[in-house]
Formats: sequence, C-alpha cells, structure tokens
Amino acid sequence: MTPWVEFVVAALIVIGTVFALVGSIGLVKLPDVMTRLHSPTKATTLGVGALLVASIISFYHWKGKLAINELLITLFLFLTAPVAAQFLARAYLHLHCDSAGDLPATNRPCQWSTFQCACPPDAEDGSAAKP
Amino acid sequence: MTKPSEIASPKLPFRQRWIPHPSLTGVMILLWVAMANNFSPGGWLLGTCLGLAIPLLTQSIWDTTPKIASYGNVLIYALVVLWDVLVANIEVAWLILFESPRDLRPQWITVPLDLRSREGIAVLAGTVTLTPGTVSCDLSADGRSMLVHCLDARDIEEIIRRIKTRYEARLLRIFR
Amino acid sequence: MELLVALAVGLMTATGVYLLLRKRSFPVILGTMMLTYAVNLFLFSMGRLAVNRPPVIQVGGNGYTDPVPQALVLTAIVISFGTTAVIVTLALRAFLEAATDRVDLAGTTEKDSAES
Amino acid sequence: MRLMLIIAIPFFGALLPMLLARAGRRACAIATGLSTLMALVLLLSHAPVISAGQAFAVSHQWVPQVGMDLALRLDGLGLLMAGLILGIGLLIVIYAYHYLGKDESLGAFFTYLLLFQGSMVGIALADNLLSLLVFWEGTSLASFLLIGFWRHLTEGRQGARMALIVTGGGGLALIAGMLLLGDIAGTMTISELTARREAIQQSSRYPLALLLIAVGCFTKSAQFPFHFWLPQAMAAPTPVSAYLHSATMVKAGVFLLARLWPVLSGTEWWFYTIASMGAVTFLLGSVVALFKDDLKALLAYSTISHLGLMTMLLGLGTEAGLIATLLHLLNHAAFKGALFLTVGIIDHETGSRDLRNLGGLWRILPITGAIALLGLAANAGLPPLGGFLSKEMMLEAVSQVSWWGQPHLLTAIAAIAGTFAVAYSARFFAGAFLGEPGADLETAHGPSWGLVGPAALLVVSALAFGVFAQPLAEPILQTAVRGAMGNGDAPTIHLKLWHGVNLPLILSGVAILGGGILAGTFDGWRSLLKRRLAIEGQRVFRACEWQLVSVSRHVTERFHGGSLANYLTWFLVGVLALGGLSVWPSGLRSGDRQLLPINVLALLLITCLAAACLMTILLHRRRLLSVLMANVVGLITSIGFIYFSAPDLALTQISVEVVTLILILLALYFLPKETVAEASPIQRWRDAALAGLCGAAMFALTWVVLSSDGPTDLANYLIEQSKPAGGGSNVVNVILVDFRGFDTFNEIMVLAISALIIYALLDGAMHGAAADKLDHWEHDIPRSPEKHPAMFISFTRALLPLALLVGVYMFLRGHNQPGGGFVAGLVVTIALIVQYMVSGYQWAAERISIDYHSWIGWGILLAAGTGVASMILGYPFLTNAHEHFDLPYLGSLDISSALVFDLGVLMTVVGAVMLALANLSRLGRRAERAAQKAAEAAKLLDRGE
Amino acid sequence: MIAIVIPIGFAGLSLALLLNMIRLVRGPTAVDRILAADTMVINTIALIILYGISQKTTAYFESALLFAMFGFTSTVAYCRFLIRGDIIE
Repeated sequence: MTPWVEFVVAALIVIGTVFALVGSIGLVKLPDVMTRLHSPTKATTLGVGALLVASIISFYHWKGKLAINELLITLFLFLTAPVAAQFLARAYLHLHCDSAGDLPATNRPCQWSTFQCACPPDAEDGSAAKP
Repeated sequence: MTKPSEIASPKLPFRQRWIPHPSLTGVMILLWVAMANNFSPGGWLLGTCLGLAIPLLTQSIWDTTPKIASYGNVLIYALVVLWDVLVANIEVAWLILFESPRDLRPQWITVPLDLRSREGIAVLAGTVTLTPGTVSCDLSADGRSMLVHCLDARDIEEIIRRIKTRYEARLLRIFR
Repeated sequence: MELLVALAVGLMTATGVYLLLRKRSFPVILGTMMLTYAVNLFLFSMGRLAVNRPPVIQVGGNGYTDPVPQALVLTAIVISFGTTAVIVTLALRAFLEAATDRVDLAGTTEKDSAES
Repeated sequence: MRLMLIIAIPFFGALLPMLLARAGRRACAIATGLSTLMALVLLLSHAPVISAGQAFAVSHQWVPQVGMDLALRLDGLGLLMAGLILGIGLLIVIYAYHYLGKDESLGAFFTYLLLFQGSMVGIALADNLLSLLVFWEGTSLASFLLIGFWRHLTEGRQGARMALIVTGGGGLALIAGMLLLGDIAGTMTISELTARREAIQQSSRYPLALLLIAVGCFTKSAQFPFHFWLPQAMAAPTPVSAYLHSATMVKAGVFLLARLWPVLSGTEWWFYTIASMGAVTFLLGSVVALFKDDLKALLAYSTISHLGLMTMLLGLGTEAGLIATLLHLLNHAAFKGALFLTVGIIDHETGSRDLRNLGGLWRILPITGAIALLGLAANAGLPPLGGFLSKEMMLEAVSQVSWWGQPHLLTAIAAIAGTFAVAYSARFFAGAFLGEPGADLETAHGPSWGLVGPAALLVVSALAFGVFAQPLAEPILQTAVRGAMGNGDAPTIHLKLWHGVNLPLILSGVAILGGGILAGTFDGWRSLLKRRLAIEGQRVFRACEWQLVSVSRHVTERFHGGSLANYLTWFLVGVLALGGLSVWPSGLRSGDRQLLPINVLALLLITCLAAACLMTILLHRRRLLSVLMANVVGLITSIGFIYFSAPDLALTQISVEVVTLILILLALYFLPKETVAEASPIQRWRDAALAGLCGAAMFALTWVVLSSDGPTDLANYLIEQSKPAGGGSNVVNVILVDFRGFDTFNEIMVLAISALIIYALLDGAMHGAAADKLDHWEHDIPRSPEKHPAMFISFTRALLPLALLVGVYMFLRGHNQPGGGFVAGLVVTIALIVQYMVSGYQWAAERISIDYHSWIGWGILLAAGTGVASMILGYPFLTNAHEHFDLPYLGSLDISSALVFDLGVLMTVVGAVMLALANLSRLGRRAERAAQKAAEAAKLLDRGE
Repeated sequence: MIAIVIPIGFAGLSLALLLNMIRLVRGPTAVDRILAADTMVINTIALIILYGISQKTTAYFESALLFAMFGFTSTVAYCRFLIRGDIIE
C-alpha cells in the first residue's frame, strides 16, 4: 500500500492503543469511583474506534473491498457505553451515596430516581417511568 | 415473536401496517449490507427482507415511537457529537496523564431539563456521558433534571450552559 | 507458548479443584465452572496449537489447525452449560427447601452462624 | 428345534398371565395351563424315540468366547425330570387356581410359576454346563418370587430372602465348580464329559470341583448343613411348596448329581462327601419331622430326609443306587406332592394345619383323608405303593456297601430313618384325621374338585407305580437309567413287590413296627427331646446375616458420610495415584515439537489469568466478586481460543459465559451473598495442596501432549471432505451439523432436557417449604426503589433489532464462516434477556411472547426432521444435502439442509435458555409480590392505628 | 511501518489489560471491579481488532462484535444485581 495510507493506518493504530491505554491508566490512577468512571467510557470508545478505522482502511487496501461491518462494533459501543456508565453510576450512588448528603438538590419536588421510585408504587408491572 | 393481537389492526393503511417504522427499516437494510459486506443485489434483497421482517417482529416493543422532526438536524447533531467526543477524549487523556489526581476538582452538578421525550433525554444523557469530562449519572424521579458528574469542574455554569445550548437545544429541535 | 497454555490449564484446574472442595454449594458451582474452562482448554489443546490457522477453508489459506477437538469442545461447552444450569437450579432449590447451602452433612450445621 | 420350543413355551407363556391379568383369573389360569400342556405334549412326543435309547440334541451358540452355548439334550433322565416338572406343573396350575383367593394377583403368580417352569425344564435339558448354570440361577430367582408371593407375610419375605441367599450362595459355589470341571475336561458340553471320566477323576483339581459342585447341589436340595431354608420357605402358598419344595426344585440338586453321576461318581471323595451328607440328612430330617406340629413343617423335614435318602443313594456310586434314586425321585414327586396338596386342602378348609388343633377330619374330609392315607403309606414305604418299592431297593443297595469300614452302619442308619419315617407318617394321619374333631373344625366343608383332583391324581399314580410297577414304572425307569448312565448298556430292571423274604423286607418290617410304637408312645417323651432338636442352622444364618448388615452399614457410614468434600478428596487422590502409577516407571517426557514463540502479550495475559484465578479463590467468600473473577478467567480463555485460531470456540465460549452469568446471578439473589468461613486452616492447606497437585498433574499432561506431535490424518480427511461432502467451508460447523451431526442432535437434546429439569425443579419450588420461604422473603441487600429507569429502556430498545440482525447474520454465515445456529441462538436469547433485564419481565413478556416449550419441541423436531429426511432419501441419519445456485443479478447462493438443522438448534437453544431463565426469575417475582402485599398490609395497619 | 507499530500496539493493549487487572484486584468497591472488567472487555475488543490487522484476516470480527454485545450485557447484569438484587423482575 502507499506510504501515506500506511502512515495513516500506523498513526491510527498508535492513537487507538494510546487511548485504550490511557483509559486503563485512568482506571488505576484516578482517586475515586466516579472519577474512574470517566476514563474508560471515553478513552476506550475512541481507542476501539481508531483501531477499527485503521483496520477498515488497511483491509480496503489489502482486499480491495470496503469492510465497513467493523463500524458496527463502534456503533454498539457508542450505544452501550453510556448505559453501562449510568448503570455503574447508579450502582455507586445506591451503594455509597446518601441522597441528602453528598448529592446536589434536584431543584424538583422529588429526589433522584435512584432513591425514589418514579413509577407509582402500585404499578405491578415493572414498565418504565412515564415522566 | 409478537402476539397476533400486538400487530397493528388491519384497518391501518398498508404502509403503517407493513412498514411500521420506515426509518428503522432503512437502518436495518443499510446495517445488514454493511455487516454482511455484500453489496451484490442478493445482499440488498436479503437486507430488504430483514429490514421488513425485523421491525414487524419487534414493533410491539415500540409502544411510543420517537417523532424525528428533521433528519438534517440528526446528521448535524451526530457530527457535533463526534467532534466533541474526539475533543473530550483528548482532554480527558490529558487530564489523566498529566494532571495529578489531587488537582482534579470532581463535582456533582444538576442540569435542569427542558426535554420531555424519553428518547430525547436518553440521547442527551448518552451525549453527556460521551463528551468532555462529564458523566450523566441519574435523573430526578420525575425526569425533569439530570445528575451529572464532572471530572474537573472549573466552571459549572459553563458546563451547564454548554450542555443546554450545544446539545439539548438541538435535541429539542429533533424530538418534538 | 505451549508452556503457557499448559500453565493456564494447570492454574484453572487447581482453582477449580480448590473451590470444589469447599463446603457450600455456591463455591462448588464456581469450581465446576473453572474446571470446565480447564478441561475445555485441555481438550482443545489436544489438536495442538496453531496461530491464525482457523479451520475455515479459503483460497490461499495457509494451512488449517485440527478442527476435530474444536468441534468436540464446542459440544462440551454447550453440554457443560446445560449441566451447570441444572446444578445451579438444584443448589437454589435445595437452599430454599433446606435453609442451608451446605454440601457437607458430615460436619455440624451450627457453623452456619459462625463468623465469616 | 422342537427342544428349544419346550423351553421357549414356558418363558414366552410367562408373558401371557401378566398381559391377561385384566382379563380375569380364569383367563390367566387357562393361558398358563395351556402353555404348560403344550410344552408337556411336545416333550412326550419325543418319548417313544428316547425310550428306544436315542437322544435328541440341539445347540445354538450363545457366548462362544467362553464356550457357552444354548445346548439342549433330551435323554431319558431329562425326559423323566422334565416330565415331572411339566406334568405336576399342570396339576399345580389347576390346584393354585382354586387355592388362591379371589383378591390375589393370579397373573403375577402364574408368571412367576411359568418362569420357574421354564428355568427348571432348562436345567433338565441343558447340555452345556454354563447354560445349565443360567437356568439354575433362574430357578433360584423364580423361587424367591414365589416364596415371597404373599408380601404381607413377614416370614414369607424372610423365607424368600433366606432361600435366595442360601441357594444363590450355593449357586456361586456351583459356578466355580462347573467352571473348574469344564476347565479340567476341556469342554463345557455335559454329554462329552462322560468320555473323559478318567482324565477328570485323575486331575488334582477334581476334589475341589467335586466339593464345590456338591455345595451347590446340597444348598439346592436342602442337604445338611444347608437344610434350614426349606422349612422357612414353607411360608409360600401351598401350591408353591408342593411344586417347588417337594416335587421339582429341590430335586434339581439330586438331578444334577445324577446328571454328573457317570462323570464324577465312583471315587472315595464322591462316596464320602455325597453319601455321608445324604445319610446324615436322611436321618436328621426324619427325626426332626417327627417333632413338628405344623403339618407343612413336618412335610418339609420329611422332604429333607427323602432328599437325603436320594443323595445318599447316589453317593453309593453303584448302579443299584442310581436306579433306586431315580425310582424314588419318581415316587417321591408323586406322593409328596399329593401330601402337600392335602395339607393345602386341610389348611384351606379348616384354616389350620397345626396337629394340636386338628383332629377327626376323617368325617369331614373323607376323600382327602384317603388321599393322605395313601400318600403317607407311600411315604412310610408300605406296600403295595411305589414308595415301598423304592425303599426296598434303597435298603438293598445300602446293605451292599460299607461305610467308614463298617459294613452295616449305613444300613442301620437307613433302617432307623425309615422307622422315624413310619412314625411321623403315622403321627400325621392320626393327628389330623382320627380322634375327635376340634371345636372350630365343625364349620369346615368339603373341598372343590379342583383341589382334590390334582392330589388324587398324584396319589393314584403313586399307587400305580407300586401296583403296576411292571408295565408302568419299569419302562420309565429303564429309559431314565439309560439316560443317566450316559451309555446304552444300562442294566435291565425288574420291579416287583415281592422279592421273597430278604434283609430289606425284614428291615422294613422292623421299621414299620418300630415306627408304629414310636408314634403310639410319642406324647410320652416328645417333651424331653423337643428342646434338644432346635435347628441351629437358622440361628447361625441369622447371626451371619446380621453381622454382614451391621458391617456394611458401618463401612457405608465410614465412607458415605455425606461430605462432598470427602468424596472428592478420595476420588482425586485415587485418580492422582492411578495416574502416577501409570506413568511411574518411565515418567512423563516432553516431546520435541516445534514450539510457538512466547510473546509479551501472552505473558501479560497469563499473568492476568493467574491473578484472576488467585482472586477467585481469595474472594470466594464474597460470591458476587468471585463470579466476576471467574468471568474474567473465561474472558481470557476465549482470548486464547481466538489467538489459537478457534473463532467458533471463542464465540460459543463468550456467549455461554454471559448466559451462565445471568443464570448464576438470578440464583444468587436467593442464595447467601457471603460464604461463612468454616474450614480450619489445616483443612484449607490440605485442600490447597491437593488442588496444587491436580493442577500440576494437568499441567504436566498438557505439556507432554503439546510438546509432541499428534496424528493429523483425521483432521486432514475432514478438511478435505468438508467442502465436497459437507458443502461448507467452516470445517468445525460442518463437523457439527454433518459429519458428527448426531452428536449435535444429542447435545441439543441434553440442553432441552436440562431446561425441562430446571422447569420442573423450579415449578416444584412454587409450593411447599420453598414457596413458603419465598412468600416470607426478606431481602438481605439494600434495594433501590427505582426498578426500571426510563432512559435505559429507550436505549436498549434500539439494541433488540440490531441484535436480531446480528443473530440472523451469525446464523446464515455459520456454515461457511465462524458462527452457526448455537451462537445465533444465544445472540437472540441475550437480545431478549437484555430487554427483560432493563425493561422488566412484565413489560417484555407482554410484548415478546414466545412459548418456550413449543420452541424447544419444534427445534428438536426440525433437527430430527432433517435427519429423517436424509434417511428417507436413503442416506445415513443427518446427511447434509447442499446445492449451489448462481442466480442472475443476485449473485451466488448456497442452500444446504444443514441450515434447517441449524435452525432447529437455534430454536432449541432459544427455547431452552429462555425457559430456564424465565422460570428462575419467576421465583423473584413471587417473592416481590409477597413483599409488596406485606408492605400494603403494614400500611393499612398503620392507618388503622 | 505497520510492522513496527503492531507490536507496540500489542504491548500497549496488553499493558492496558494488566492495568485493568490491577484495578480488578485492588477494588476497593464492587463497582470498581465491575468497571474494570467492563474496560477489560473493551480492551479485548481492541486487541482482537489489532490481531485481525496483524494477521490480515477478518475471521475474528464476529468475536469482537459479540464481545461488545455481551460485555455490555454482563455489566448491566452485575449492576442490576447491585441495585435491585433481582436482575429480571
């Protein structure tokens, strides 16, 4: 492949690796759970993204056909990362935080939903809160 | 996979009866062709079949269909977010690598929401999580304000303003 | 590389066995899981190790690894899943019926309230 | 071939009564009677030729490796025995039909009876030592069933057990003896043994073989010291006693001795073993019989003594002895059978068979009385009955041999025994029929012909054997003897009642006289002797039995203490020891295979693996975390699979892992979240050491394998054949769905079955103690009130179609690329499960309604259907049919039946996994509902306050 | 150039995995550990993609896809267990 493409691919690989690494470093380095939560949710998504782009480009040059199917993975990650992050956050809030003490007010006549059920208590089915 | 009763009743016009979510159908077709990496007519054909079948099978889970106002805005929004994600990553990377943890000022903040549609809020939350130093952690029980955690909150107002103008405003235009 | 794989099998076996020897149902279940990993890897390694020689026939493919152990292990994984599921359910039912999850009737059950 | 039928008829006939049990007693009886009759007719149809000295033989290979053929040979002896068995059998069937109560399961009884009959005839006809053994054991089992037929009677069960143990134990000895004999002779065919008589008797192992065989025969024929089981067996219904314990089964021992007489007899060993035991039994039996008040017990001991008599005669080893034996065999069958039947009648009509309550029955049961009189006369050996004949011959034969160097000792014993025989016969008759009837006997009424008939027939024949000895008994005996001698030149026999005055006549006269006196003065001195004659055999047996039981219980408690850990420890130590031994001398040696280079990635990964394993152990008390660690181990394993080019394995592994995780978490919700520490440090270290050893062993094993080259021909073959034969380029998948499709089929069966087990288990938990617990469940962890946060729902909803798309993708490509029905199934399952988790069961269940059971069913049907289809098309089960199309514009298209099979797999997987998970979550919902009800109740209470 | 970069990539990613492992071991809270595991899965995905590039094959793409799906699923399961105890209710 042409040196330019090769350079791009190499660069992307490095970037991807670096971001993935950074995410993990943050995971170890940062002081408490919530801050640690930041690093992977961002860095890793981009890390994987960069690597995917790299592989797409390289395969386009090796096999001569565009294999965008890899983008699906990124799509998945972008869809799921926030959900996972918020689940983790809620778990943390639920286990280690107290709605009154260490959280800001909601500025609403109700609490954060981790501490107060949005759905009326008699709603037998677990179907979602209708804000 | 759906109960017969769940399928929309036959008096609906043909389009809504058989293609309940055109946008979803389109996405499905594209995704299939992309995933199977097969741009031959056969691939498109199979994709179309799936694109028609899967929404029909799963339509029962879309009890509230998101109303997309303009697809143009969706595109713009996507690009904005992508850009911000890039930036966010670099920022966070910087923070992680070169800031000593002691200098970080992690902070909880409450963002009041004007968005109402569930999808809108969901997308906003996702965006917040993916973008600079913020993770959306919780909603108030009535879903009118969002709990956000900032990795390094130097200027809270700035962050809130960004969230509201840069993302929420656009989303308001997308989901009505 | 072979050495490392053998090491992995050994490690997982040891873990599995240790957990199997615990006195409560749950660790035992975990032990069986671990043992399953170990055994599967062991069976798989019967086909010897090869890097990037997946047994998927393609033009210009650079040789293939032995597919037989793979097929066998595939079945093994599935069946061990089935059995694990049954064990888990058994343990659950047993606990609900008997109010203890000991798998050791020899010792006294007073220890149930012992310090953890 | 007709010989085979003789045995086959009873065995197959045995099915009829069972099947006809609904059709009523009569039908059962008729079926049984007919099959017996058929066998009998078939047997007698051979009689003419055999009486001419011929023999029929037929042989089929059974287990040629050990020289075991199903060889039958019908000669005179066999004819006599089989004739007795079937003839008396016929009578017994009629008798039993009238004897057994209306409410008893005649079907079962007759089935057992026919089974016994078949085995017995088998013994009579068998010409192969081993097949004879098979039939021998058959009789033991059948008699066990028959003796224990009245399950409600304790002594019935005990008697059955004792009989089985004694005869079965003897059977073991017999097996050993027979094998020895066969080994000595170099053939298992009985009819060939005679020719090798000298060789056998010279062999050094001859005594051992003889003793073992003798033990077998003694146990079967209730010879001292194994006689005690027979009286116990009298708990059986009288027809059984009459059939098995007088006429046929107990004769099997005698018969076998007679069968082997030409081979084994004539040596010191033979004489002193057989004759001595016979004599002792002869005397003991008749003496003890005198002191029995229970008529059946009395008859039992009399039977023992008569069997002793026959054994003794055989033991003499002289032709005279043999002839006498066979004649007595015939007679005894006749009169003893008749006597048992009469006792049965008495019991049946009066409800008692104890001499102390009975009496004066002559007036009530004259016919029965007459029968009894004749029978007892024969038993006592009075002329003109057959018994007299055989007794005369016995005394004749005995008087010619000297025992332990004493010329007259044996004769004396015989005479004394004979005297006692007369005595107890007299006592029987006098006690039962003469004198004044007991008060409660007035009610007794005359028996039906069905009871009297058989008895009468038997006793008449007993009479006839005496009176018409010349025309009737002589030919039978002649034929039998010729058969028993095993060669044509048998002596010609002349039976006549009057031999003129000779020693035997005098002796019998003395016996009759003495017997009369004994019986007359019996009551005077019974008391002082009675105590002495307690039968020790039983007590010894009981003691042994008890000892055995207690010992085995002790052993069981020692090793089967209910501690899984202990079992595993034993097991693992054993395995390690065996493995160690197997490689002991040489030790494991690593091969010289070209190894792969180690890279930093692998090193770091193995470090992670080690850490994860360690953490799993260290955290194993905090269960959630240990599960997490185990998952990490699985993750790393699947990375390994990917690296070593097994993408299919990786796919399966990770999907299975997630499902397992969900399953475990669902269960963990109810299980304790922490494990208490109970193992002492010593225990822990011991376990750790054991675990380490096991790990080391596996490490060594794996290393040895991996470092040496293995066979590759099979792999190459499959890889070559994959495309042409299997029509797929993913060899693993082709193996799964085509080459080894049947395995996969069974695999999904296993999955389905385990799902159903889980369903059953959890459904059972919906009531009883478990349900109780669920209804009063208090949560042991803090729970956030918000069940299903809104935003997650809208996010994960988007995932479902996407996941389904991926599932379809995985499924379609499976045959040519990594993927396949199983993985696709799990993908779909996970997609659904995520909906269940995030949006809540109700929400999802309303919208996604799958009938999991029917999915499982259809899946398996589909999978099986493809297999059957290929069978219909004439290929072996689950052969893959595939076709390649080139469609215009649309590109190429591969269609193969494997896809349908895979679809079946997919459906089964989805159905099974979802069924399991849904039912697990059902428990949680129940607990939740109960909790909410409780909360509402509490709220109402507060309002009330 | 790629030939040079790929080993670096492998080293970096496996190092990342090791770091995750450290967090997994250190904890202290369950949330930390779950987060670490989740990150591990994502790094694994990256690793697989890199492996694909290095071996010039797309055979492992599906594995990566499933990792993405199932990693998320298990994270959700764990969190639900922590939040509600009952993961399907």
